[in-house]
Amino acid sequence: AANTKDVNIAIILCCGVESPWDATMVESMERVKQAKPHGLNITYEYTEPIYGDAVMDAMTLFAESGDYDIIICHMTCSDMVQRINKDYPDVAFVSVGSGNSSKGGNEYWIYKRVHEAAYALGVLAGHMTESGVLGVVGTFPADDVNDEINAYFAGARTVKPDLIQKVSFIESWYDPGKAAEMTSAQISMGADMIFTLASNFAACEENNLLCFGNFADESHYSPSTHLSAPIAIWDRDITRIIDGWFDYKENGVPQNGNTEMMWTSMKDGGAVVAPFHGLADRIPANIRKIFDNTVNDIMSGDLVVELDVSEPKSD
Amino acid sequence: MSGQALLETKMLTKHFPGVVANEGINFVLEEGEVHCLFGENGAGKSTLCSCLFGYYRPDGGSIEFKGEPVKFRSPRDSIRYGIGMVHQHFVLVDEFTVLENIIVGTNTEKWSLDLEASENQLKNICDEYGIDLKFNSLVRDLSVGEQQWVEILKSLYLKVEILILDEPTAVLTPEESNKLFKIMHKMGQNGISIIFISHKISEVMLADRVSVMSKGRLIDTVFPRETTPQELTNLMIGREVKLRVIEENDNEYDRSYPILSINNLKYKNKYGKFALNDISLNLYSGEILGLAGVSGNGQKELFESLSGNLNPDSGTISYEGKEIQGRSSRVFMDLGIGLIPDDRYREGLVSDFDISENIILGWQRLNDYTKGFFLNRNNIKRLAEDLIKKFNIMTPSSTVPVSHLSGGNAQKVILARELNHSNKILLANQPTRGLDLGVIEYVYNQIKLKRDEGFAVLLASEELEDLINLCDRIAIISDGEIKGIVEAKSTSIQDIGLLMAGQSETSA
Amino acid sequence: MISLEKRLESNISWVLFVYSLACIVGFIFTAFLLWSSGTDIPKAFFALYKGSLSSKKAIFSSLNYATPLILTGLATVVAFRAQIWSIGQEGQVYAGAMSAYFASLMFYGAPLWIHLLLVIAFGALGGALLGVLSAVLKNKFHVNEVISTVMINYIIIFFLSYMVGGGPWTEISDVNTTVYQQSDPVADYSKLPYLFGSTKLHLGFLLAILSAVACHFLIYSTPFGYEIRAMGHNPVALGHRGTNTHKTLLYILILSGAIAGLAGVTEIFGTSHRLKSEALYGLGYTGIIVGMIGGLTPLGTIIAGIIFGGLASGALYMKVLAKVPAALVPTIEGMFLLFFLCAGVAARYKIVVTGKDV
Amino acid sequence: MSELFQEAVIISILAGTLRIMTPILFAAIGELVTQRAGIWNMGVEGTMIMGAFVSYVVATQSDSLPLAILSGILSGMVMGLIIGFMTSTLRVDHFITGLGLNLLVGGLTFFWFRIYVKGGHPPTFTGLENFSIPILASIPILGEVFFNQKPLTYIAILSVPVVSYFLYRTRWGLEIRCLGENPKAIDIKGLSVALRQYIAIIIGSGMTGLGGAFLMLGFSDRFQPDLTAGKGWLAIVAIIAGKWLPKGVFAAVLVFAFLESVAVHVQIIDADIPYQIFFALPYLASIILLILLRRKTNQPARLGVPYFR
Ligand SMILES: Nc1ncnc2c1ncn2[C@@H]1O[C@H](COP(=O)(O)OP(=O)(O)OP(=O)(O)O)[C@@H](O)[C@H]1O
Ligand SMILES: Nc1ncnc2c1ncn2[C@@H]1O[C@H](COP(=O)(O)OP(=O)(O)OP(=O)(O)O)[C@@H](O)[C@H]1O
Ligand SMILES: [Mg+2]
Ligand SMILES: [Mg+2]
Repeated sequence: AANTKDVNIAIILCCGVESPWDATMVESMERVKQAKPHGLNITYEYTEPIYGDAVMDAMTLFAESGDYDIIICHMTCSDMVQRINKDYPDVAFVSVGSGNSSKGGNEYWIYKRVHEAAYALGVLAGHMTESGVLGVVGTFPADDVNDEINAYFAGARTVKPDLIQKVSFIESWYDPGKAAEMTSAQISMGADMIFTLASNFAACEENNLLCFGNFADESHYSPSTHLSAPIAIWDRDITRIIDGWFDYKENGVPQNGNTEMMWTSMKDGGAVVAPFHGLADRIPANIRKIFDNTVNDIMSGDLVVELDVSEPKSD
Repeated sequence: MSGQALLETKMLTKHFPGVVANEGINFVLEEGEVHCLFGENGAGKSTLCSCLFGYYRPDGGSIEFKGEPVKFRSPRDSIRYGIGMVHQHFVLVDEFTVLENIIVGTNTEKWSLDLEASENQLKNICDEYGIDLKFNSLVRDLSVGEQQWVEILKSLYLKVEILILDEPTAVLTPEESNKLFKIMHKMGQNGISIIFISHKISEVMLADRVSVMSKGRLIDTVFPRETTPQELTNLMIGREVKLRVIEENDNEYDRSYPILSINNLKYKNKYGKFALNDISLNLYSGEILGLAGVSGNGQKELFESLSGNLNPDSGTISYEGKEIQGRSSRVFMDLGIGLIPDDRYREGLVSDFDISENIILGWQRLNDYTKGFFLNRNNIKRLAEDLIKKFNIMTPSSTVPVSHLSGGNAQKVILARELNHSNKILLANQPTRGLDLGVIEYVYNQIKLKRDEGFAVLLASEELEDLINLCDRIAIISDGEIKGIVEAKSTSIQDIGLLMAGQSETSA
Repeated sequence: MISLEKRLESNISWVLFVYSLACIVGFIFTAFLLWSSGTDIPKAFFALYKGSLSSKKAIFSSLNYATPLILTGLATVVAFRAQIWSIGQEGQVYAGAMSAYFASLMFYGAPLWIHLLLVIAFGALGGALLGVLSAVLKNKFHVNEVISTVMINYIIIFFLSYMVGGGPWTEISDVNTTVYQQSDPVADYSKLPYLFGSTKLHLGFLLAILSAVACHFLIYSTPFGYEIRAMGHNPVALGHRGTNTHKTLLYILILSGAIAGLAGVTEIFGTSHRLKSEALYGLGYTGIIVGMIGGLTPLGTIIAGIIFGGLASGALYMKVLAKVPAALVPTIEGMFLLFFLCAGVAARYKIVVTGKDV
Repeated sequence: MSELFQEAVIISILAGTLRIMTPILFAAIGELVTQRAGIWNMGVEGTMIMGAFVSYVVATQSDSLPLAILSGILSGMVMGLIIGFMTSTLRVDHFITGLGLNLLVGGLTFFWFRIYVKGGHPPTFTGLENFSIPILASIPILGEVFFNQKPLTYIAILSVPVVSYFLYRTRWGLEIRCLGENPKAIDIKGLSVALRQYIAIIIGSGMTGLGGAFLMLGFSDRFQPDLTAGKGWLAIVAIIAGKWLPKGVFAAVLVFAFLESVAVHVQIIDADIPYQIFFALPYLASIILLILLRRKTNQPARLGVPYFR
């Protein structure tokens, strides 16, 4: 019987719980809590959005309070972690997402890729597009944005090699106004399916096209157009951290955070494809079949979606 | 004139922060009379009028209309009683047409504007008084004189019974002034009673009655025919002043070599009108060259070109032979050319700065006033203090903001600065405008002193009499042209008046 | 109708009274906001105190937040004193940061102090260049400086976004790190040294204080300062009497821009140690408020800056400890500014209620 | 590049132009009225955000777009009241008042937004529908561009002649313009300068609020902090570029909107240009526009100068 019974986790959010990124993280955390790894009672709390150097103060605040065993921060915070983690050896510090690095020890680094799911959706889109033009409304051309956009098109190209791809970045994680304009612009250029990372479906509805959301299941925003979306699942990543910390607490094994980027593949449960909800019947059975096979192949490992993080351009 | 009191103040008092503008004024305007307010600057004339007009609210005392006590909470009330006022400084909108200027704020019932109706109504008024104006021309394109008519029309349009005119003739040519007095006479016949303010003794004598004010008090109300100009003036100032500012002068100086020579200066202003139309003048050391003419006829542009604040389109300005037109004001100042601008608060002073800071305006980088990177406070203070003595500027200390100085004293600050920093030429544009005789006397004496020291002085003024008394030569400017140059010794107001009048149809 | 009457003599105790009143009202409104967000007010205010001045560390942190605000505040003072409504501080901060970063790469390997001096100098230069731009636009083309500076702000921000988001300064991406809208970390020896053994407060703070003192003397006791103030009161008279006001405007905007640029340097090389807009966002706009609350005086700006720094540092604690929603700080800052403006009026004028017009 | 000239794209660019134009035009025409009354209101940006936020809350609470629009206008008017109080009654410097208000509102709306959505997903609403004018809409191209827009777009365009009639043909307009040029002329008629300035700025800010509401209801389904992204400032530029004349302002707004619409489309055509350049384009253009339009303006003489008796 372990004598380490509780673990307290603090999550410093970047964009607010309503944003897909933070929302999925919190949802996963709740699932892990229910799962009780190592029989631990997990308690966690998350903050208001905090960015810039304030993040370091927030981490310090949690760390020095002594009440928290694992401190998770989003966006570019590894610099700050590396300034303080030595002072709190018992705490596990976790940076999540792009713009980070890790020096190991009690510093961990979670990375997230949903490009495999995006690839599968690309295949679906490739079959369903009539114009042969696909549009993607991106946020910033960051590594973990580029990967899914490229994978999406790669998937589609397996069906329509001469596919025309349209990409625009709105230079913001979330700007409905710009997103709407970009979407209608792409539609005007013939795009008949939009993969929007900016979660705005207004234009899709106006032109009643099918669209894909991103990162979280956003169909509630627009049940009539939101066909599906690649969804991020963080459970594995969180448990990985807890394991590392637990091993240290329980068996005195020095913490040994990953120094290289680690992301959980779809096969290992790092991502899924959102259910089609009410729109399932819009997909012809044969296409549905091909799509399911693609997903299965990815899950089984027969199909390896290769990674391309170069900045996607329109053609 | 019925002797019937129409508008009356009882012990009226009005204070401004730090100033008693009116103190216990008992003023009576009788029905149908033309009543003149006479008094030195800041005596409180405008303030009294503003109280009668409801623009300022008196702190004490009362106002009675036809024997009934009335409270004017705002001009709205006084307008309702048929009182109109033409302010000392025009209250016009340059970008509006004459018509818009007159009707704005008059109709308070309807939403829409009935321009035709208003225009016809105005036509009748103009015909009656023989005023002719193009109702659709922009006010900014009008001459100063014409703008004065617009101001008067604003009141007539409201069918006033009492008309208050605050220094209406200050900006008018002699014959425009005459015309105005004719019109005032006609108004009298139409049962309009008139209060007017003037610093010009000749005009004061034209009134039915004159109330003399000084330092916020109403000293006495007299009948002009029962007194003399000299008496009136003494009464106002409280001491002997010479009305003739300077006795005949017999100044000799060398005219072989001009220190400043102006040749064929031309300048088109932003409305495409020739503000300077081929002006040529020579200015000699040791002389005072007068520039006679109603302001707004090119004086401003000329003085600006001569002080490096305006780049003429063509023509030359040579200082001791070398051309300097279009150079910066810095250059002109360094040549020893001083300037007294006509708009003293806008162009001559930084009102929020104290006296000592204003004394070095433009010379702040002079070695005498700096110590390394820093200003040399001590030197500056010392200079300011002895200039304050030298020019007897009325002020508690050299650290009083100029905005707290009276008009005259503010003018003295400029005079002190310019005379202290220049040594060759003094350019003075309307240096005595709006000042009372006491200060005028002082300013003229200073100018004369410098002339005797060998300065060349260019002096623009609307006071022909003063020019004749003070100057050696007088150039007459009108409509941006020099209409003639006369020897002051051998000329008269009439001659000059004629030279101006010769062009007055175009210039006014 | 309400009209204002100037007070000839200013009465110190009255002035103190109205300003402290403004503060009190400000805090009441803050409390109301907190209440409306359902937070525990005493807890929130305690968190504010804890984060701003409870400890040496908290104070250092407050001063650290204050550093760029003092600088952008000073930039505001210099410009606004001359009635030049430049609100380009925001963009100038970005420009300063960028050219300083450029210098840190360019002069890599130079001896430590020379390197630092060059980095700082280039930061000032970058801000100054934007100043020149708006000055030329105003002098030569009569482009209203408010507009030009705001537009330039937007443009420069997109420029940085390009430089670190796909452009030449974008961080190299490999298995150990990934691109995200930021540059590589700056070299250790380019970092501004820390002060007093703190791990937050850095050389930039001294820089800010020195700049403030310098500005104080500049404005009140040099010919240029005289011109700045005269420009603010009556540019016409200044120009008519021998001062080239175009030049004065140019120099003022250069100075203002340079100081704002320094704020960019202190943020990048003192605090975030990477070039990224996240670290710079809003410093310029807040600086305007700081300068105004500082009464457009350099020394006042130091105080206002430190207060705002405390607010910022405390706000983080409020978020974490009291769960106060984000964006409370700009709200408080905006409120305090408006109340201080009203207090300023009450201090300078008597408010007299007169009869009504229509 | 050729892609840009396909019919569908041209239509989309032009239609987009009108869409983007609408909120800026409301703000610019409103602000024009305010500035004609002599108030240099820098708080346009803030007023727009406020209008957007309030209309968002109302839209999500009541599901009634008319109500949302109305409340957007009202919130704008309230902002107008505050600005009026600061600038007209207290004679505080106009620039600072505006800047302060922008900061305050930017923060406040974000703050309230966080409270409003706490935890959950931000509630959404269904935005304004296009309204195609019967016959006209069926005209090729033109119909798509001009006669298949949201009703507010038509109203925005209509507001140009209406406001210019108000300013030049009514007594109130005359008096308001007079305030911008020389308020004393109103004062000595015993008419309240303040009252008229309040009227002007409340009208102006109301329209600006409406612009904000459109930005919210016409473009997206959720509020987002700082969603005006400088449109308020563009409105001010448009006034200067348009030389304070309704027609000129309208033209200027159209130009900006067109540029922005083009920028949005160009990003999607095959071009290896950093996309940031296209975002910077409208701002760059507005500066260039001001350079070209230098010199003679009809800027009200007393714009931004507090009036003391
Ligand atoms: N608005 C004001 N605020 C403060 N002081 C004022 C104001 N208006 C006038 N004063 C002061 O009140 C006094 C009377 O001013 P007023 O204008 O009535 O004098 P005046 O007789 O009209 O002088 P002038 O002949 O120069 O017009 C002066 O000391 C003047 O400085
Ligand atoms: N606007 C003002 N604000 C405050 N104080 C003023 C103002 N105008 C004048 N004063 C004060 O009132 C005093 C009298 O001013 P006023 O203009 O009446 O002087 P004056 O009698 O006209 O002298 P001068 O003939 O030289 O103009 C001034 O010395 C000044 O201290
Ligand atoms: Mg006086
Ligand atoms: Mg007077």
